[in-house]
Amino acid sequence: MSAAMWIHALLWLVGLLLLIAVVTVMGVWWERKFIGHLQRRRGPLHHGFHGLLQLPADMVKMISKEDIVPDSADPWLFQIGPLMVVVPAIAAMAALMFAPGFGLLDMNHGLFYIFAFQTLLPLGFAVIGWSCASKFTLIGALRAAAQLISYEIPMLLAALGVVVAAGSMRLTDIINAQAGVWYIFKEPLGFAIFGIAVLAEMNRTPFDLPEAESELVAGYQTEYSGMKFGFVQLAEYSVLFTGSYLVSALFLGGWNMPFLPASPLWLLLKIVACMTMTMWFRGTFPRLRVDSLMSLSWKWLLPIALVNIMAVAALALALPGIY
Amino acid sequence: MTPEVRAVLARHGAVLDESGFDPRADVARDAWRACAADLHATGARFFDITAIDRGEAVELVLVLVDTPSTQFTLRTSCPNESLRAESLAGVFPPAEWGEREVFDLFGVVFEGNPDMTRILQPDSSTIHPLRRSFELEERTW
Amino acid sequence: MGVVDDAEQPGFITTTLDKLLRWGRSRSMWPVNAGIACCSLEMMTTGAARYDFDRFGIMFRSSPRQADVMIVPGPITKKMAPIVQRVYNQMAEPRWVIAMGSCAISGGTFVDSYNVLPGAETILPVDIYIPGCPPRPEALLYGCLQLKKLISETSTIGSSRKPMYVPPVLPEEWPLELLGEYDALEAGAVWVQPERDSPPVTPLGDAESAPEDEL
Amino acid sequence: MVNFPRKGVEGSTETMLLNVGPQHPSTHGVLHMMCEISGETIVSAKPVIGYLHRGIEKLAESRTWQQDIVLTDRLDYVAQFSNEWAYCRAVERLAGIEVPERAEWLRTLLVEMNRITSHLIWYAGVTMDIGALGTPFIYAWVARERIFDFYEAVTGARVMPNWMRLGGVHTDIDSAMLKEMRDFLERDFPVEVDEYEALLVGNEIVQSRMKGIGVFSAEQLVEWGVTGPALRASGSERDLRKDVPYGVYDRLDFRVCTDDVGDSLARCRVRLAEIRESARMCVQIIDGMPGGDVRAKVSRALKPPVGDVCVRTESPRGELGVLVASDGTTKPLRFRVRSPIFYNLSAMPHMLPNHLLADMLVIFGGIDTSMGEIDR
Amino acid sequence: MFGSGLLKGLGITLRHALGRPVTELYPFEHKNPPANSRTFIAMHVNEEGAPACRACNTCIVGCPDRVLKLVKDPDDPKRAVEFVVNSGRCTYCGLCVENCPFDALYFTQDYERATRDKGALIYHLIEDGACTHEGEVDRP
Repeated sequence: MSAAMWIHALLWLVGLLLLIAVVTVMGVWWERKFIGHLQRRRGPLHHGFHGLLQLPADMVKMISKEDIVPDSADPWLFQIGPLMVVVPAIAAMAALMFAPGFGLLDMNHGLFYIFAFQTLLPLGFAVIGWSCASKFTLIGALRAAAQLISYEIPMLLAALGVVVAAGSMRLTDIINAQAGVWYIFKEPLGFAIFGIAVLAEMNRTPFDLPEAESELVAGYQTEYSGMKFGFVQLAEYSVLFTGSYLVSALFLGGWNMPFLPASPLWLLLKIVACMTMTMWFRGTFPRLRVDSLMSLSWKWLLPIALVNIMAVAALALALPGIY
Repeated sequence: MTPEVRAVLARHGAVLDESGFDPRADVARDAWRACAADLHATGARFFDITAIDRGEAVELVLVLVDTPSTQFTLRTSCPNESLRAESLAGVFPPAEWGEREVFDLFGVVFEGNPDMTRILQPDSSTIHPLRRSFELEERTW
Repeated sequence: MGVVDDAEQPGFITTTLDKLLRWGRSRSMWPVNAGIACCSLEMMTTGAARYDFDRFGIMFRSSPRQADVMIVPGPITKKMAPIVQRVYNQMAEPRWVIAMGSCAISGGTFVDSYNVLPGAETILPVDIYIPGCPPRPEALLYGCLQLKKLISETSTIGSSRKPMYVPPVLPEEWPLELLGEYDALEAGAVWVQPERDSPPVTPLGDAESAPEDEL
Repeated sequence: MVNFPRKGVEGSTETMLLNVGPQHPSTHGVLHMMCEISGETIVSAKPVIGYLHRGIEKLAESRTWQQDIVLTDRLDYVAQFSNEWAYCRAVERLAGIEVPERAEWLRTLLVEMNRITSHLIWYAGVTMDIGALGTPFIYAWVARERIFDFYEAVTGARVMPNWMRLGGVHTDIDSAMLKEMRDFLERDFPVEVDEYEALLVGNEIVQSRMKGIGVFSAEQLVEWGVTGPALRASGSERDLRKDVPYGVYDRLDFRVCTDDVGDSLARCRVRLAEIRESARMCVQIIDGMPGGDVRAKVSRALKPPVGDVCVRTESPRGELGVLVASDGTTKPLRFRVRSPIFYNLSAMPHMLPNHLLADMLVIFGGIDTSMGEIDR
Repeated sequence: MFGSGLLKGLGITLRHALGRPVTELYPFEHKNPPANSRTFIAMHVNEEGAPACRACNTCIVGCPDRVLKLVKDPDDPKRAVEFVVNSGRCTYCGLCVENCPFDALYFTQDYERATRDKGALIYHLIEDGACTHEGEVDRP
């Protein structure tokens, strides 16, 4: 590895960590503000301009909170738990490309790399839930693991449809292949399945059973106070960012916009639009029940995803020019 | 009061008194459960079971609704020295909680109640507050 | 100049760090979502659209671990006392207690009852008292702003903080199940009143007025 | 609960005792539900109450008849006016006090508006339970605030009105305020209720969560002692405002809202229909309001004749019974409140087994508990 | 169609999101409660500056929670030397203001009285014969 590659990697690593910090701070602020206005109230207002200083205040308070380790908890797993969730979430962001050639590493199996790390998340949630030794976190963790695993398969299959269409797993190729028509128009079924599955991967409503406020107090994060809770929230928002990036890159044409020159700005706009969409859902929809959640994935999304792949493959073979 | 209810009360030797606001029937303590079971058979709906401390005895009051617009009370009294009565939990399912509350606040023990424990006060409490013998002390001016 | 010289003359860094901590803690008070009685209605109304709590960064958290403020909205009965005590003990340390409504301040209209404790002060170190039955949402907001002032005035250096764990202080005639130090429930153990090492630090009132008579 | 832990429902896993404890975001107050669950299905459930037992009935025995009205507000702190009215009707019947005509109309108006605010709190609770993050809850609160302003302008306090007196009411309502409330209830409020209906009953996710959950027949519910909207959702016509007409209910035309399916969604539909029905009734009451004074002359040291009476009233949660016994002195001998939710909740151990944990909240929301009245 | 209810729900929330919020900015826009709102009680002053209370004990007896305390002037039973209300225990039921035959008590419009120590909640409406004005309110 040449020295330039090291510097490039180091710079991008710092850039990614800063990106996550900004995404989390602005994400939480925008979520509280947007859902506030959704509910006809103002949201954070008096601390800083329209509440902008609200999140730094939360951070400062969370850092200085007491770090409680319950006696009945398994000390080691309890400490490692948040890390096991944050590390895969951040590692998955290494393969994101924000402009042609502008990204940490343009791997030719970028999509595969991202999904590989996303599959580690259920393990992290299970460790958190199990190590806190409280009944609510245990149920929350098992629900999280079951939900993430069962929604991964439709997500992969829907993404497979895109890979078949683009012919490569490199993110820049997928996005460049969408210069003309976005894949949302070529594979509407794939977009629908991928959207629902990513929503479930991000634990967002209507699939936010793991941290079901009303049933399980706070789900798997019940026992976390102070910075551990901050870490889990950091992981949640970076997964949200990665999910929104995938939806906008795979189906909404990444950085190219019809009739306008391609630039990372459009990609950023689409990501913010996708995140706002999830917040809109969070403010409106109630929560699914556990068994209907499972039956939706196994009995509905999976078969339709298979049909979608067959259709895409058949179309790709029958009329080569279509994709 | 419907004729069947009147017949049942007569059969159990209940002293009927319709002068008050609602008809009330006083029945002996040992016919308490049998009379309630027959009243339940005639279709009277359970409304409430409670007690009134008359000083020397605790009077059990069972309020039943025979027709939607009329109600009547079945009463019996337990002298202070033997606060016992047969439980109606088998006859009227909601009576189980009602009796637990009467036991908690008055100390009347109902034999046959599946869960004869306190319902409102903490289990470690030793008082039966609604008896007249229990005085509330005024703590502040 | 150093980070921590000693508690009496804190250096430059410590004072700015202290100011930052006070600023952060007072701007983000997360109450635990514990509604007891009628005052919890007004607490919900303050969280709703018209008098929005969220404007001041006050967001209801359902797990006591992530909460800083415990608003006690209602009378504490004998059966509820260990639960309220347990929720308080489960909260992470920089924590404050607001006694909302007459029942939490002094037992209110139920003070003579055999089953109600005369105020949240008997089992928790209370910081702010909000009179009213129930206090209006604006009065609750005013109380929270008073707490915000109290937090920003409480120096985080030195030992002016309250004791970490508040042992139960109830008279013997209310035997309660004894709960473990934090939350392991020892079934069956009957509570014996330990000597309190020191009475809870009376909250920082501007005038240390001695209560005239039995309240 | 006796031989715990037992084998699971299908004998697969051991059961686990989950305390949905007194401090829990969705138990609407301090109710402690001890559930024995195997996996996610509930094997048996036992509600533990008493965490808010303030001994109101003993306190009422050491106060005069007039001062007890202050205590009745704190019984069911969500439906305060119906508690006050139940107590006032019982004592007025015992003491034979004649209530002027306008007071009856005013009382009925405020109780029907209180039914709306009480059902709106139920609505907020149910939507919070199924996870809608409080958006419908906050929409319901906007309409509720509007009615609370009316309460404060009329009675002087938002939540604890203490407005009814023995023999009438404390303050009169001037016609301008009545007119303004009539416009709100006739024009803007039904539009808001359509919104609530769309957000709850119209939503497919809610239907998937509530349809077919907790289906109970009317006979079962009557057997378990359930009354009120929860019973009317299974097809029974029991409504005290029609069975034992009191106040001015016999002069109003309103229908008893029932539904014959009997599942949790039906209970939601019945309550939303009752909100609309109450709004229509309030408009009729305001139109037909006669003049006259609002309070009969009753001395503060009232001594009702010896005897006791039990009066039944239709509170938003069920049949509220007040049994008042007097021994001729200025203080009541016995003040017993038959709480509808006390007996509705006693039916929960029969309703909950082999439902999921998420269903427990949906069924639990169906009976709309408010702990002040259960624990007294 | 399956999703129609969901889309209608989204439409409602979007319409409210773009609409005007109904929040009142409390500490900056102070709105007085309506006229007869029952908040904290205070004592009227009659024309020659003495408190209007005639020490007739009606309110003391009428109060359900015994929250008021009256000390009569030993030599003039019609005058009150001290009138104390413990607003930490008061339930604001308004019976004292209603029962007073001389309308001496009235409700102030003030509700901002959260304090840090409990002693400050005991208000001496009459102190050694003179009416005390209500405490001034310090805005946060």
